[in-house]
This record gives sequence, structure tokens and C-alpha cells, in this order.
Amino acid sequence: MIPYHEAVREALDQALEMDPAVFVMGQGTDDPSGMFGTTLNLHVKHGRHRVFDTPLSETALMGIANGAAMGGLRPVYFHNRPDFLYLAMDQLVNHAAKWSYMFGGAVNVPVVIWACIGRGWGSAAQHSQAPHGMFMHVPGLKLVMPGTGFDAKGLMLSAIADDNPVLIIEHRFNFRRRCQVPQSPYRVPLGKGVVRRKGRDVTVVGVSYMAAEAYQAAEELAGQGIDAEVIDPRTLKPLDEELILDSVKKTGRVVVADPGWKTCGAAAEIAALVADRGFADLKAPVKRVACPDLPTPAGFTLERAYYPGVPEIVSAVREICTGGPRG
Amino acid sequence: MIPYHEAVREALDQALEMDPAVFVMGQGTDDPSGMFGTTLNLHVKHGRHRVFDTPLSETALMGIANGAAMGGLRPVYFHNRPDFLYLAMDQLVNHAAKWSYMFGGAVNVPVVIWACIGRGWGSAAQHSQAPHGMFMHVPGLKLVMPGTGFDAKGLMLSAIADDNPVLIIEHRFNFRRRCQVPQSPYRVPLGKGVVRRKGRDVTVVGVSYMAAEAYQAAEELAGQGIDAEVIDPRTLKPLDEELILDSVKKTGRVVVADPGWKTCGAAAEIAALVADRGFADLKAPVKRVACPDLPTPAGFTLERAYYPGVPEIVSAVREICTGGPRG
Amino acid sequence: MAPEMALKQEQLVDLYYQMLRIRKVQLHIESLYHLDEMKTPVHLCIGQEAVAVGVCASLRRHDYVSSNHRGHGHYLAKGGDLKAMIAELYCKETGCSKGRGGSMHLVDTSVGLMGSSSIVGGGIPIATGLGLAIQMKNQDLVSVVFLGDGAADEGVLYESVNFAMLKGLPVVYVHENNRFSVCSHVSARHSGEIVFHSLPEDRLFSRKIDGNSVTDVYEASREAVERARSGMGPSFLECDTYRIRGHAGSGDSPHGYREEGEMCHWQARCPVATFRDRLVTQGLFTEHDMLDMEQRIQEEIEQAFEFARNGAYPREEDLHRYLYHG
Amino acid sequence: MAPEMALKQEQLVDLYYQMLRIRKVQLHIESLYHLDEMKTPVHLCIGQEAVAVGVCASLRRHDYVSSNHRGHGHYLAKGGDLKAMIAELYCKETGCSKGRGGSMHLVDTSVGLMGSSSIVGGGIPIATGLGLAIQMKNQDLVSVVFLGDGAADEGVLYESVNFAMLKGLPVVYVHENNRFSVCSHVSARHSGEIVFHSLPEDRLFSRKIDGNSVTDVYEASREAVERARSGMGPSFLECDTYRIRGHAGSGDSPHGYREEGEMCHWQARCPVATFRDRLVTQGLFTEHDMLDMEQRIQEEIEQAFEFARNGAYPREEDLHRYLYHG
Ligand SMILES: Cc1ncc(C[n+]2csc(CCOP(=O)(O)OP(=O)(O)O)c2C)c(N)n1
Ligand SMILES: Cc1ncc(C[n+]2csc(CCOP(=O)(O)OP(=O)(O)O)c2C)c(N)n1
Ligand SMILES: [Mg+2]
Ligand SMILES: [Mg+2]
Repeated sequence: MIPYHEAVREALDQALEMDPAVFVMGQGTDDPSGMFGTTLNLHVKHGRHRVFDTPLSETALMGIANGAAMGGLRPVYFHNRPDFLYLAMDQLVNHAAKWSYMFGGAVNVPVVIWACIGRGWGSAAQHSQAPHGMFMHVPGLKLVMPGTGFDAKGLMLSAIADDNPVLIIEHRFNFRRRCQVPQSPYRVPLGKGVVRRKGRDVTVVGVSYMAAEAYQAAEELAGQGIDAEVIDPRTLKPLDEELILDSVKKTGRVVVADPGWKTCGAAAEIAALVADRGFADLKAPVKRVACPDLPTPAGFTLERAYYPGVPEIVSAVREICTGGPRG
Repeated sequence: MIPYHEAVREALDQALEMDPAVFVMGQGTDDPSGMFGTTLNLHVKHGRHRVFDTPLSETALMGIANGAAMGGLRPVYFHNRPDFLYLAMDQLVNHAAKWSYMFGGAVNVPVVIWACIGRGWGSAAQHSQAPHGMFMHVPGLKLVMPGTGFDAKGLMLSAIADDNPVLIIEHRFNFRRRCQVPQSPYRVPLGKGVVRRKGRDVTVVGVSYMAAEAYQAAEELAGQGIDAEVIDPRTLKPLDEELILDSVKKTGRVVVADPGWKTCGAAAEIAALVADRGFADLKAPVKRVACPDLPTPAGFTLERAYYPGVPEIVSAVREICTGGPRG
Repeated sequence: MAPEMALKQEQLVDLYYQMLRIRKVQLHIESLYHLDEMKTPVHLCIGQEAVAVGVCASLRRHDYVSSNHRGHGHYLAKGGDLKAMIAELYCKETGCSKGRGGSMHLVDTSVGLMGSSSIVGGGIPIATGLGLAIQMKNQDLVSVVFLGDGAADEGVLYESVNFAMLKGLPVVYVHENNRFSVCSHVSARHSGEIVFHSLPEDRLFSRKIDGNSVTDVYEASREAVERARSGMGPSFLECDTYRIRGHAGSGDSPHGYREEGEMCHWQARCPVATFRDRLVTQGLFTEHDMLDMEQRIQEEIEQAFEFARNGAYPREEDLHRYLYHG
Repeated sequence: MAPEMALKQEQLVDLYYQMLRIRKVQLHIESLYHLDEMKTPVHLCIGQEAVAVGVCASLRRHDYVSSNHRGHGHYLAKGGDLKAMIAELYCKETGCSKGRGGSMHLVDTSVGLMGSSSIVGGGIPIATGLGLAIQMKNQDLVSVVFLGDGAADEGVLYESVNFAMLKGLPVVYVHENNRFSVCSHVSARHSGEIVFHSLPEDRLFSRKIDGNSVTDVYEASREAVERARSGMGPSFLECDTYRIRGHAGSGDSPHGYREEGEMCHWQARCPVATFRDRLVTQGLFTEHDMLDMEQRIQEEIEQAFEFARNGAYPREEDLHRYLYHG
């Protein structure tokens, strides 16, 4: 059992070890806190030229990562929070994501971007966003959202090995847990979700940290006679559509739990997928459990009302399993 | 009957006339082509201090617009294409959209941002994007996508009068049409959609230019015995959810036609809405007709394959009205 | 003529008072932060008071100030309401941002504080836009923005300064160079002296100032502000100072990333203590005056914390309020 | 010693040949554009050939060049394949970007052209990143980026130049100042001379060059490139030139936004014609040589257009190809 951040750090350490083309950069990656511990002292072991701090120039640095990738390297670019990615959008969306297609495959951009959602602690509107829905919209990007330390390590190693731009969005709450993580390097494939709990009555898709909440909700629901299947998609793009549709075939009911905003977010996509290709199996409305369409408030009383979790998942499931139309 | 661009220009002209706080800025707003004609010679009439060119500094200029709005003005900031908005994301999403909420209503940001989707002509991946799905995801922004000259004028006047940041995304193909537009100023309310064609069998929601394609598809389908209702939401945020749900109550079937990318886009949101609150009325899968998840290719043979239109709408409707499950 | 000669005695004492008040507010926050009643990340400006106070002393009530995550000093120096600030740190409905913003998002429109961004550099173009509004409305106002050495890495500064020069806007960019962005020294991020000092004065008035000398800051700022008021365009003032504490909170260790001796060097240059000594030496200020001032401030602070603690928390049913205006 | 003295006769003639070839390709595109067979927005570099040619003459085959929307000259001068470029303008599968990119997105990795962005300024940080890769891999290469006066408005330039100086990267920023961004004169966007010229030479080597003199461009570029190769860090070269045509296409009027006489002034300074005259005057070049060269180029161009026209269009079933790599 190791802390979550150790799992990420182990992946980076091994990637740096295995491939001289890999390097790690980002604000504070070489500082005493080492990006929540994920990059701690890697600069000592692998050298300051391979693990380095950057200026606060998110726009340029994203392009610099792109250029370095075109020049044959494999940059892993760390951001403290996804809130700062808005400054990098042009180079991420207009460049990294489009380069392979735009040049007919002549050049590719194997860059990994990492950022960690900063929920809680009164972080407020500009330091707590979970904007992965935006990036899920972008063709050419791969989007990874691990839910366990095992996946965080294996997905990081896959992301670094991938020949395309991969955005990894972590969730700070996942860092609270210790996890069983094999020491040797391994890969968790991009585009493959996982069933975290088998069940017959309803499918709960939990994105990132919400997979853990969904699991807990399922345990609670079991006591109420509802047998929920919990799916952790692990990567949102490509999305493991078949895993979700297969589950719905069995259960006929879906709740999507997402740490992002509701409108036009990841939950909307998964709901729309089921409403089309899974419609024949559906016995009840498709429910989304997500943050309301609001900037995050600072105060904890409002935070409490803002963030959904186990209770909201339980009640959404109950609504469609007991009270809902055609229920 | 006036050209489409005249409708927009008339709105700006009148807003500049009526309210000294209004000003128009953006690259080329004062040049001989006047932003597709929408700003043509407004600087001559209203003065160069109220209608002016800007440096190519999209990041700062968005913040400058925000600051000017906080200082009591009503900026209307023009971008040639939404592709360039990625450079303005931080000031748009982290600042304009959050300012009112973040300060408990103490300060608001009445700024209008305008951009025009540049479909076709081999514009390729960086000059043809329709990324409105991203902005629809953002709490605090209002998002307007007009489909007719009448709406373009009335929505522009509402947007300028609104006390919040409003993003207007136009579609270049709408500019091909001439339209009946009242000369005096009027407002089309934000958040109200409109039924463009009444029908009983299926609801087709057409966003922006796709409303026109949907209308044409409906006419074609009428000849095949399918009576389609066409809805133009006009604003995507706030979205006129009741109008769509009321229609589905009647028809039981929905196709959403959107000029943007499919995954996590506006069509996903509308499909998810119906799959939840309209589920009891649904007789068939909810279909999305949208661009595939690809950067736009330059070549016209690929463009032809890339962009959906009347044929794709017709076939999606036919699929759920004749062949589909529970059809 | 030494700069302080231009300042009247009361003004000098007031500069000291302002700095001391900010310092004592910070220390009070720091001493209580571990109780976890202020559930919001605080960024203290201990050791940097002279920058906020010197600049704001050159401003009028309605002049604009744009601040950042480390904004307590700017807010107080500009005349922001102390009670409302502390209540905001407690995330109360009585806070200046009604508990929605927290420590990094302070606002007081009555004194030209139109909100502060916690996105580093976020305030720079906003201040520039306020300058544009001033110019377009022909107002007798100035717009000032405080930006850190981290913010100076951001391209938006280059774009904003260019725009301000292009239009001759009444904007003063105050570069509060405290050497660090979190644990990253400025030398790890910037390749040498910032480029804006090399522009000709008619395009951009620029000065490098001892940011721990409140009178130096005041004098330079006064000149910049006067230029702005008289239509001579923007200025760039770099105030050399030092972040004596950790980046955030009260437990954040200030060590592990500094040059040896640096801390001692700067502690000896404390802007509050050195200025007090000067005033005492010059006989403008007695031990008794000081005790009196300290006590007044202490009382005000305690009242502010009392006010904050007594305030109600925002109600859950108000979660959606303020998303849109009007 | 006049700069051209350092160049051998064949080199001078080759500089002329390169410029003439680019000019003639542009004119050919222009003359056929109205047929609407090239369904992609073209941005001609007529009048700016000396910048591309002078810079690329100082580079080696594998050195990197990052270009932009107005990239035909850069592509050809660096040695990009003419046939593949014209085929790309026809959006054919045989185009350098397989018809996916069009005129604004040219690529030829065999000569260090790693793709061009049509987002103004987009190539700047990418070139900087290529420079970082060169440095990290310890390669004997240089990374050059061509950027317009419009791109010089973007903050990403400031950020990139700072990073390149900080790390001492082998990057040459070539500011191709043709006065205009679409119809907007540089004076409407930039507040005076760009700030990078005022940095000390050990941080950033900078030069202002007559961008219509191919030898001046070559000499300055050679110096910058040599510095980069020997680890002396980045350079900034401003090439003064003029966009003699409209912004895009062939119908785009070049008029309605220029100072009177400006056009005549610059037409007289045509980089191709003036250099030819110089070579003829110096006796390095006869009328016969010229006709011969023109004819060779003309043949090559016609073959390239022939190749382009004969190529197949991308097939609809290949729409999804190349989204991901590997
Ligand atoms: C754009 C952006 N990048 C990174 C951060 C994370 N961050 C918060 S405060 C801070 C330090 C900024 O340093 P500086 O501007 O010098 O201000 P100081 O903290 O020294 O007052 C950083 C990097 C951020 N908030 N915004
Ligand atoms: C970020 C961005 N803003 C605006 C545009 C629209 N645009 C395309 S080309 C161009 C002109 C750019 O001028 P300059 O950089 O001087 O290059 P030139 O056309 O003169 O070669 C503009 C504004 C764009 N493509 N990208
Ligand atoms: Mg600092
Ligand atoms: Mg130009």
C-alpha cells in the first residue's frame, strides 16, 4: 500500500528511467512539495535538465512542449490545477490536438499534460474547476481521469508511451487514499473502462473521484435492496462506450456521476450515448449527478451544497429504480 | 429584405446611437471589409474612439473588455472566427463568467463577444471551428447562436443590453441569405427558442445554421409523409428547455442537428436533457447530427464528407420514424 | 531634497499607521489560521507592506486598484473595509464578497476595488481595461494594478502594456517583485531584468524602487500617477521586496528553497520597523504615540474578527444567487 | 567589406534564383487562383522573398523552420518539395499534407519543416520547443521561426523569448515586418519599436535589417545562426519589408488602407528586381543567364501544377485517418 501520489511518482520515475526522450516540466515540479508529491525529488535523481521548473507562461510553455515533442522528445507538462489550462488552450486545442490530422500524419505530438482538480478548502471559483468536459469535446486529444492509484500509474505510463497528446486530469480527493500498486512498470490501456462493482438493477458511471462515491453509494443501496453496477470509465476520450452500453443492456437504468459541471459535460455525453445506442434497453430516465452550473463558491456551507456525492447518487438511483416513470 | 450582415450592423449602429457606454472593438472592425460588413463604416459615423481596431492580443483584449465593462462601459468585442477565442479563454471563462458570482454580485461584466464560424473554402482545422459546445459548458456565460437576420439583430440588441457576459457565435453560411428585418430597434429575448415549423411526428432541434438545414429537411420529409417540427433554440445558454420538452411531449422523437463536434457538444446536452426530463414521452432513440470528432480537413472532398446537412438530418429522422426500435 | 521632506509629518505618520495596520492584521490572521475557522487559502503580505501603502497613498478614493491572490495589503491600503475583509476570510454572508470569494477575491467598489483575480496575471488586462474606460469616459481617475514577479512571466503583461502605451492609458503597473512564485525564485523564471525598463520614457515611464521604503514607493508612484492623470500615459514601477513568509497559509514553511542568509538580510530591512525607527530618530514619533497607535489598531482588529465571527454563513438556498446580474 | 563580398558568385546567383523561383510560383498561383481549382485561402509573399531566402540560405538541411499562414516562401526557400506544395494547394492526396491542411499548413519533415500554424503566433512557442529539443538532445541544429508584425502583438512572443533567453536556446526569431496584419497597419497595433531590440546583446542578439535586401538578411541571419550553433542563445531579427499584395487570395484588393505613395515606394524596392539589377551591374549575370533561369523555373512550375492537377483527391472513406498517430 502506497500513497496515491507515490503511484504517479513511480510512473514518472520509471518513464524517465526507461526512455531518455521523456522529461517533466511545470511550475514547482522541482520544489519542496513536488507537485503534491508526484514529482518529488525526481530532479535530484534524473537531473535538473530532465525535471525542471518553468516560468508562469502557460501559453508559451504548452507550445514549447508541443515543439519539443515534434523534435523527438516526450514532455510531461504539469499544471497544479486545470483552472490554468485556459491559458494553454490555443496550443492545446489549435495545435497539439490538430497537428497529426492537419498534416496528414506527417508529424505527431506525443505530449502529456497533467493537472489536478482542487476541490474544497475554500479554493473558490478559479482554483477548483473540473473542466474536463471542455477537453472531452476536442478531437485529437485523449483524456484520462484516473480513479485509483493503480490506474494513475498504469495510465500515466500509457499516456507517456502514446504517440498523441494526452491530458490527464486528476482529482485531489483521490490523493487521500493509499493503494495497492505493483512496483514494476505496467500499462493500463487508454480507452478501456472497468466495472468496479457488478450489479443488476442500475448502472452508475462514476468519473474520476465520483467512481469512489458511486461505489459507496452502491454499498448503501445494496442495503436498500438495489443492486447497482459501478463503472469507472478511466479515460473519457476515447470512451469505452461498449462497456457502458453492455451494462445498460443488463440493467436498463443509468446514473452518470461526474465531478464537473452538468451542462454539456462528460455526463451529458454519456447520457446522450445511452439515449441513442442504448435506448432500446432503457427502462427509466437517464440521470446526471454533477456540479450545478455555477462557479465554485468559497464558503464551506455553499461548497457543501455545491458538490454532489453519495447522497445525490443514492437519491438519483432511487428515483429511477423505485419512483420514476416506467420504474 | 436586407443582407444578413446589415441586420447585425443595424443593431450595432442603433446600440451605439442609443447608449454612449457602448463601443465596438476588434481586429479589422474599421477596415474596408468591416468584419463581413457587420461593422462597416461604423467608425466613420460614431468615431474612431468608439469603433476601433485592436492589436492581435486576444488574451489581453478580452481582459481589457472585461475591465472596461467593470468601469461602466458596454464593450462589443469582435473576433473574425471563434478559433481565436482559445487565446481569450482565461479572461472569458476565469474572469468574465465568474466575476459576478465570485464577488457576491458586487461587480458585473456586461461584455458582448462576437465571432463567426468560418465553414468551407478549405479553411481547414484552425479557421472553421464551431466550438460553442465548450462555452455552453461554462456557468456565467450566456451563449447566443442566431439563425436568421431578424434574430441576429434582436439578439445583438438584447446581448448589449444584458448585464452579463454574452457570447454570440454566428455562422458564415447564414450570411448568404437576405432577410426581413424591422428597421427600428427591437429585442429578441435571450433564453427563448422558437418553433420554425410545426409538426407532429418528430422534433428536430437545429442549432444556428443547422436550423435552416433542418427546415429544408423537414420540407423534404413532408413529401415522404413525415411531419417534422423544427425548433431553433437561438440561445444555447440559457436554453429554452421547456420549448424542446413540450415539443417532444407531442412528437416522442428527437433529432438534434448541431454545426459543432458531436462528443460533449450542444447536441449531447440537448439529447441528455430529453433523455432525462423527456424520457416518458420518448418513442425512439435520440439522434445527434453533428460534425464527426475530427479537425476540419482542408480538401473539399473531405469537407463534403465532414459536414452534415439535409441528407444526414433526413436519414436520422427516417431511422427513428420508420425503422428504429419501438418505431 | 530627500523625498520624505516633501511629505508632511501627518502624512509620514499615516504611512506608518497604514503599514502597521496591515502588518498587524496579517499577524492576527496568521495566529488564528490554525484554528481552521478561516477555511480559505490566505496569502500574507508580511514584509511587503510598503508597496501597497506607498502606492495607495498616492491615489484618490475612486482611483481603481486591481489586486491579486496576495491582496490583503492592497485592499486595506486602498481603504477597503476591514470588517468586510475579515468576514470574507471567514466566508460569511457579511464578507465583502458575501462569502463567495474567500481570501483571494476581495472587493470594495466604494473605494475603486473592483475585484481581485487569483489567476496570476488576471488583473493586468482588467486594470488596463479600467484605464480604457477612464479614458473613454474622460474621468479624472487612474487605474493601478499590483502584479507579482510570477505575473511578470505572463504574456498578457506584454500585450497589456503595449495596448496601454498605444492608447496612452492612465494605468500604473506596479511590479511587486518579492523574488518568489510559490517556491520558485525569479531567476528560475525570468532571464534577467524585465524588458519594460528599457523603453523610452515617453512611451513608458519606468522606475526601479526599493520596495521596502514606503517613501521611495510613494514618490515614484506619485510621479507615475500624476503623469497618468495629465494624459502622459502608462508607467511601470518595479518594487524590489521580499516574501518573508511561506507562499500560503500559516504552516507553509518559508524554508527549503532560499539562499542562505537571504532571510536575515531581508528581515533586517523590514519596511515597518525600519520606517518606525526613522520616524522615531527624526522625532516625529514617540514611544507613547506608538503604543497608542498599536492599541487603536488592535482594538479595530479585534472588533473586525468579532464582526466576522458573528456573521451568518451563506444559506444553501442562496447557492444560485449572483450567477447572473439583473 | 561589403556583405556581398563574403558571398561567392554562385551563392549570389543562387540567392537570386531562390527569390525568382518563389516569385514566379506566387505569380503562377495568383494567375490561376480565380479558376477556383485551389480551394484554399492563399496568402502570397510577393515582395517579401528576400526574407525567406536570406534566412534559409544561412541554414542547413535539417535545421528547423516554423512558418505561418504566409508560408510558401519559407517552405520553398528551406527546400520544401514544390510539387507537394502545389498539390496541397489543390488539396490532393499527393499534397505535402495529403490535402488535409491546404495552403496555410505546409510540411516537409525531410528539410526540417515540421508544420505551419495559421493561428497567428502559433509557431513561435513551437519553434522555441524545437530549440529546447535540440538543446536537450545536444543536436547541432538551429530552430528558426518566421513571425509577422501581427504575431509580434501576441504575448506568446514575450513568453517564448523569455524562455529561450532563460535556457539559452538555439532559436532565431525572424520578425517579418511587412507593415500589415490584414488591413491593419502596424502603427494601429504596436506602440512603437518592438521592445526586444532594447535588450543587451548577451541576452538577446537583435538586429534591424532591410528585409528587401537578401544579402543583408543573409548576413544578419548567418551571424544569429552561428551564435545559436555555438551555444550563445537566441536572436531576434526584424526584417523591414512590405506586403505588396492584398492579404489573401488574388482578388483581395491591396488598396483602401495604405498611405499614398507607399505602394510606389515599395514597388521600386522590389527585392527580386533590385537584386537582379545589382548582379547584372556587377557583371555576375547576363541577360541570357536570366532567360535561361526563368525558363528552367517556368518548366519546373508547370510540371508541379501538372503533378498537382493529376493527383487524386482524398477519398471520403479516409476522412478519419490521421486523427491519431500510431
Ligand atoms: C495562471 C496561473 N498560474 C499558476 C497559478 C498558481 N499560483 C498561485 S499564486 C502563484 C504565485 C505567483 O507568484 P507572484 O506573481 O510572484 O505573486 P506572489 O505570490 O509572489 O505574491 C502561483 C504560481 C495561478 N494561480 N495562476
Ligand atoms: C490568433 C489569431 N488572430 C487573428 C487571426 C486572423 N488573421 C489571419 S492572418 C492575419 C494577419 C497576421 O498578420 P501578420 O502576423 O503580420 O502576418 P502577415 O499576414 O502580414 O504575413 C490575421 C489577423 C489569426 N489567424 N490568428
Ligand atoms: Mg512573487
Ligand atoms: Mg504583417
